Amino acid sequence: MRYRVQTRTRAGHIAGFVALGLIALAIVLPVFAGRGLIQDMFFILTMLVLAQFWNLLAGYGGLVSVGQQAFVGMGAYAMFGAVILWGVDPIPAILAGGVAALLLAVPTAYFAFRLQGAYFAIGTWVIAEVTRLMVAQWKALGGGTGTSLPREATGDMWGVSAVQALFGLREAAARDVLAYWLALALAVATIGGIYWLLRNRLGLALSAVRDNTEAAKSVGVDAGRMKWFVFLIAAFGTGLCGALIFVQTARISPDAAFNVSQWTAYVIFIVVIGGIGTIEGPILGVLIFFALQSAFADYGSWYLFALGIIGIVVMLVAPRGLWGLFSDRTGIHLFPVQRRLVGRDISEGET
Amino acid sequence: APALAQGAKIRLGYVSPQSGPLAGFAESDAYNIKAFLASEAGANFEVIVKDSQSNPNRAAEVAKELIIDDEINLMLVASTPENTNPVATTCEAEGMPVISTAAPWQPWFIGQQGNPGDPASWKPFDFAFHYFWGLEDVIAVFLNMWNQLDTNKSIGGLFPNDADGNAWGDPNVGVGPGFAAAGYTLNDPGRYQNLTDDFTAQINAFKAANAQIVTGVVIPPDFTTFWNQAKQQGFAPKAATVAKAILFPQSVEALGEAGHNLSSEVWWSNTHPFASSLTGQSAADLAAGFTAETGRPWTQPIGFIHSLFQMATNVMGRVDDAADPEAVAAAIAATDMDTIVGKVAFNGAGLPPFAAANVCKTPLVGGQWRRKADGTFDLVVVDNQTAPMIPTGGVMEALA
Amino acid sequence: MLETRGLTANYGDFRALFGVDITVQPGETVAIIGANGAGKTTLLRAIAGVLRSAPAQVLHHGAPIGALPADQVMQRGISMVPEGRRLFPSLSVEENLLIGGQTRRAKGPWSLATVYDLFPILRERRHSPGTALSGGQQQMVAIGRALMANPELMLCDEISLGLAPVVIRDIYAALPQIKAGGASLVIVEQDIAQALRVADRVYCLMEGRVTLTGRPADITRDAIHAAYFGAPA
Amino acid sequence: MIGVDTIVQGVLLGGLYALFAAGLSLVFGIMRLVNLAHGDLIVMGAYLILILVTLSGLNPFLAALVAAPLMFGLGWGLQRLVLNRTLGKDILPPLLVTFGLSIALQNALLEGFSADSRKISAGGLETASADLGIVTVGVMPLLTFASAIAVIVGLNALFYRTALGRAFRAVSDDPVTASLMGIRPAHVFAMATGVAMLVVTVAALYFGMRANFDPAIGPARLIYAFEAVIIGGLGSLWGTLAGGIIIGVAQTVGAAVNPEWQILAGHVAFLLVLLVRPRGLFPRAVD
Amino acid sequence: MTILSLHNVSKRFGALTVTDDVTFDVPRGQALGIIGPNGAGKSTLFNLITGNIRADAGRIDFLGRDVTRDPAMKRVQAGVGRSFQIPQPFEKLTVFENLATAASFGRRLPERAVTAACLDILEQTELMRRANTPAGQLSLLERKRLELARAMATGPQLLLLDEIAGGLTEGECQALVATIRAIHAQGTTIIWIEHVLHALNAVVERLLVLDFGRVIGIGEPAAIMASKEVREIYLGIEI
Ligand SMILES: Nc1ncnc2c1ncn2[C@@H]1O[C@H](COP(=O)(O)OP(=O)(O)OP(=O)(O)O)[C@@H](O)[C@H]1O
Ligand SMILES: Nc1ncnc2c1ncn2[C@@H]1O[C@H](COP(=O)(O)OP(=O)(O)OP(=O)(O)O)[C@@H](O)[C@H]1O
Ligand SMILES: [Mg+2]
Ligand SMILES: [Mg+2]
Repeated sequence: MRYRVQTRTRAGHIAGFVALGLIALAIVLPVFAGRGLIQDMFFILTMLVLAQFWNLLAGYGGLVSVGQQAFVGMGAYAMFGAVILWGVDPIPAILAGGVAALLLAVPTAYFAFRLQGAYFAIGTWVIAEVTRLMVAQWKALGGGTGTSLPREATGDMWGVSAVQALFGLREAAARDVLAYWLALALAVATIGGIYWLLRNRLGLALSAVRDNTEAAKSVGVDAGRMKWFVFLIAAFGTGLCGALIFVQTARISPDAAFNVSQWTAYVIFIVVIGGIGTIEGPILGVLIFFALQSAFADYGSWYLFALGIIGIVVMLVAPRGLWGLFSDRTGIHLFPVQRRLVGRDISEGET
Repeated sequence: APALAQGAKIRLGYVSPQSGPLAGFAESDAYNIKAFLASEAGANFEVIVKDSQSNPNRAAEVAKELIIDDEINLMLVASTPENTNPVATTCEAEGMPVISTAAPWQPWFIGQQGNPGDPASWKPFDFAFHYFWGLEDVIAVFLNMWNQLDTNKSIGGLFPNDADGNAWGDPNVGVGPGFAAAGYTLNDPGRYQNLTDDFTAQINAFKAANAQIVTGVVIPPDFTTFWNQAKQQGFAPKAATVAKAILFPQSVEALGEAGHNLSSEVWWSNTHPFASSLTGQSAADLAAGFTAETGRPWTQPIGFIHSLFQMATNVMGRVDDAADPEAVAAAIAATDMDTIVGKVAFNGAGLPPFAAANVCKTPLVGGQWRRKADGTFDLVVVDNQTAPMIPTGGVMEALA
Repeated sequence: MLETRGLTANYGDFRALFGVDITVQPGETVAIIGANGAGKTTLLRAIAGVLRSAPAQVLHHGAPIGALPADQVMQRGISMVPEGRRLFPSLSVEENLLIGGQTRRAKGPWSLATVYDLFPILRERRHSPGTALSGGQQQMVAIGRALMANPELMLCDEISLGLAPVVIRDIYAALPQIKAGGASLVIVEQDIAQALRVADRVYCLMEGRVTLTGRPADITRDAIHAAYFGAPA
Repeated sequence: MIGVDTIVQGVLLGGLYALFAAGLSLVFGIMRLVNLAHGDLIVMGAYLILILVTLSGLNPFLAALVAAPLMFGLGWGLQRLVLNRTLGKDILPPLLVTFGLSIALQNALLEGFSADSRKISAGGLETASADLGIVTVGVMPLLTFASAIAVIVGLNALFYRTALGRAFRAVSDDPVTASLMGIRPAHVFAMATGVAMLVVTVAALYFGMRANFDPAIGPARLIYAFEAVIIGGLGSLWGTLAGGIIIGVAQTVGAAVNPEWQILAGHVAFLLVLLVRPRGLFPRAVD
Repeated sequence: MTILSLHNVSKRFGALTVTDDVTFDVPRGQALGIIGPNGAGKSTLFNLITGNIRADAGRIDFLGRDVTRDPAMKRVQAGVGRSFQIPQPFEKLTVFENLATAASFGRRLPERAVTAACLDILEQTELMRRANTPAGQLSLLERKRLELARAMATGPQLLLLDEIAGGLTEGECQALVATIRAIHAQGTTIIWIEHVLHALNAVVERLLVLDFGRVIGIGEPAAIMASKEVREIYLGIEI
């Protein structure tokens, strides 16, 4: 054939190998890393997962949600419920968290999809508040007080003793390693899954809907179904991640689980300074966020003040985020999704 | 030799809500820590302070950081269940000894149990220790104050849906049964959310029950809203005895005239007859020192924050290896000392068996805010039947 | 009084005008004609300051105004009847008219009363929302709105677009009255015959360039066709 | 008459929410700007009035008069220098910028004023009550409600009777054509935010006199303000008042059933209204 | 056989009736032109046929089936392809991806067949050179070509074209006419809204005139153009 389609690029190739290497390294990391690093990695990976899903919603699906904390909280509470009320082991209970978030997403989407733009954003926020207030009435899980995971549940968690034996660690450290591996798996699955989705024809449909909904309908894309699809996926993933985070925290309260700053605002911050609408953006963003936090969090309110100002400045000078700035200049994409036609007569084209 | 004398510095972790809505509890941190480090015993210690930003998630996170990255030997924490509970839970899970204070013991102990509704499932902790008073003390203090007045013994209760409110308002283990035993009836319309803008429903319920006393555990802005609305809507009880809302003088000053003769529990004051083993200061000295250094009036948490460091010094004086968590925990359990907030010993005195190993109670009395001519307020102890060693400064007065 | 020199205009990467030179004398009516997309609207928008250009590409009484924003150009006495009427839907007819005269307080013949005299139907409908009018009435409002500024130069973009012939006749019948008030006019028009009838001079644009200019009487139909389509009929 | 009382108190509460929401409604209606810092700006206004009251011993109402021009200037500058650059089709830039502003403002106030909860003293006015026969209501809530009405009447007059109001509406419809009328959209937007800050000052006055405030308290009320604006319909000021009242009444009625349902009832009322009318009660013909 | 028929279709925007009781049929394989003054409701008519907006009254049949209530997406898949008067490309996708989207969703081709189908269309519309360019960077002319190409990629049996010849030079216009004739020759039914009459006349077999939302004439082009009404309301004068 004279022409063929390809998505791979040199940068993408290299990035692919580097990514595989990094994943392998990450898997064996607990062998030589201290607990501090493992915990930092857990924080980075879970925030990354939340950021990737929010980016999927807002950056690809055009759905600017301010209510993702509903799914974090729902996932976390469902996990606690499964452990405390039904005696399920915390690890499988994480799945229950994902499913619960998914179930919550159905009525949420039914309602929120009637709204547009800013209305949608506020609507999702209100729904998250409603969920928080309802969960705060759940007396068996402590109501507004919150509750802690019982020692024996966290102590005998699946796999903990195996990890303990493997590395000769104390129980608490073994739990960290286990949670870290789960976070790693979730992050890899999330990024891999989103990347796969975007390279698939669904990716085309998503971009089409985001660029121009009316035109997308006119070429046969079911815009409504695409929105449902990404919303549900994001809710499920966010719920899983929320459950995992709270397995690690072992303590929950409605204010903590449905915290709009932590689970939505910081996540938006991460995506936007990194670069919305790219897979690389949230990765870069979470690293910057983590660096800022470890360097300056001890300055208390000045740190938060600076975080606010940084958000404003980045939005004003680099609306497409730092990765956007970089890839506009260099044309480099680590996760290329563009389908390029290669063959005679085709100018290499700007990317 | 005890860990104290070994030369290497002992690392204390301290999680404190230095920013955010709970920051009032942390305002004496700098003052107390400076005094501690300057003391003779303090020279053996290093204190690593982390700001929880009044956020329970963050509190748990920084507690972990302290344990893992800073390799502390002992954790100290104070300032409401929102701050103490996540830190204590984390320490318990990590096997790190923790001394906690400034939260009633029920929300602290029961609030950390998996299923707070099922006493059979409650378990003691191996590493977490807490000293403060409990609801039984508050019940006794409040009753003693009200008994000084002539009322119809009908009480209106304001309990939010948070850790304190749920503990206080619990129909079985909260304050209600205690009041009932003394012949008082508690009218509790139900849990409300913090930062509620309207208390008409509660006021109507209290009016309907002809309540002459109001009690509860309310955050400051909500109490102001409630109290102003009560006056606006013609509800005038003889006593208003609330916890939390009028803890800090600024909150009372914010009420102006309406703050006069509001009453509350007093856990520490500048008239407490205790002294610091670290600096030799009396309670009055400690309070005055704070005012001199910051220009701000003394507050109740000052004594308790100070006592945390007394505890740490005492405990580390009794262990050989500060890095052995089990040994440190055992030393905490064996504590028997006098602090600036009273005697601390985990001997189970006055506690139900399930909490005996982890909790110690400190004295509690009742006080009333008296407005002075210049618009500032004095906290006057008006009842000391629960702790006679603490002197009173007046008697309980009915609200005008 | 108005002159463009080598005026260029871009929409992003797309260049819509390639060095257009036109002049307008005081009291003159100039018609701009050309095919769809020739750049007529773009030319008017560049003059009005909606699209910015280099300062010296547009001269008003010799002063460079190419880089001024639209509101400042308007303050200098240049007003515009935009393509597609563009009334403000939240404003009533009367408010739509008032807003035209609100920032430039120049003395001149035009006021609410004189505009209503010119288009009596508007007086009757003054309280209805601007967009509840028929297309022709909306066009009258758009013209009235531009007149309210008492402009020295009025730019009219396809004022007969989509209007019934009888309305077009009315509007064109009003032009002499407008000119009598002392304003110069630049009229963009698809309807060539109409344009030739009212204009003192004509420019024909094709693909962003002036391809023909002259007095109506001097221009032949073949020349117009060539200027329009780039090929003789 | 607990039933009547509940409704009356709910309506008065609605006045407070409408006052919070009026400034938001203005900028949302004119610029489609979702201002997440609105609650914090109210808190900042309250601190400003508090400073004036403490420093000069002014009556709070006079202090608010002094604060108003400062707040106007601040709003004007904020819009001109920062927010104008975020306007456009995309709702994210203003969302993120005002969110950043919200965090920065809260923490700057915390540094400046500590976490103490403060209150503007109105010298006994807070507790004054008026007996209306069937119900006894506070003078302060009545004043708040009356001020909300006055603000809305005032804004409506500004909107529908003045040249500036015409300019507001014209720019909100179509900035490009408005600039052809000699109006500078950037300037009009700045004026709008300035005016919104005047309303913020009024809200801050009542907010600060009514109950304690601290630097972190702003966002808690923001969501009610948004709900009021959205229930009312984009840009409809009377709609905003109606929205505030709906939420206020829903809250007091919910609380009368059980205090646990108070805040929830307000949110649920909001969701129900939007379920029936996704564009609010009094939507504009064109969005 | 009739491919499309409208029965008494009406649409109002507020007080404005934009489509007023419109009834007409289009036989399969025909090329129909639509003319009328600006704002007559031509584009609205297209939106009604494609389902981008819903009719207030009346019925629309496509291929003998009532599609009045079907969403746009269903109608595309059934074979109604359209271009937009103001080009609406997916700006961040490349030209090729724009077509691929249309081919995989509108025509529901399997992944393997998409490329081949798109290549044909790219050649036919002379966009091959720009295949890898993001559509947001195209010039207006190329955007218009892309509109046509993307509509074709949905595999339409009925192709609706909205003013795609406006702004073209004579040469470009002739090339476009040739392309459209070729598409027509393959059996695709075409409805074309156009103000460039000579281009339209070179393709269409029948002409429909719309004014104020009403059909004021439909029939053989020469006869329509000669009618007094059309001369008056649309042409205004003779050139
Ligand atoms: N906003 C825009 N973005 C990109 N291109 C544009 C824009 N507006 C106009 N163009 C293009 O610029 C060229 C000149 O357009 P302009 O509107 O000036 O033409 P015109 O002569 O007024 O045509 P008409 O008779 O259709 O009004 C055309 O190719 C047009 O499509
Ligand atoms: N969504 C809408 N809301 C309100 N009015 C509309 C809407 N869409 C179109 N209109 C109006 O309907 C009328 C017909 O518009 P339409 O776009 O169908 O005209 P057209 O015949 O295609 O004109 P043109 O030749 O200029 O493209 C116009 O007056 C237009 O302003
Ligand atoms: Mg034009
Ligand atoms: Mg059209």
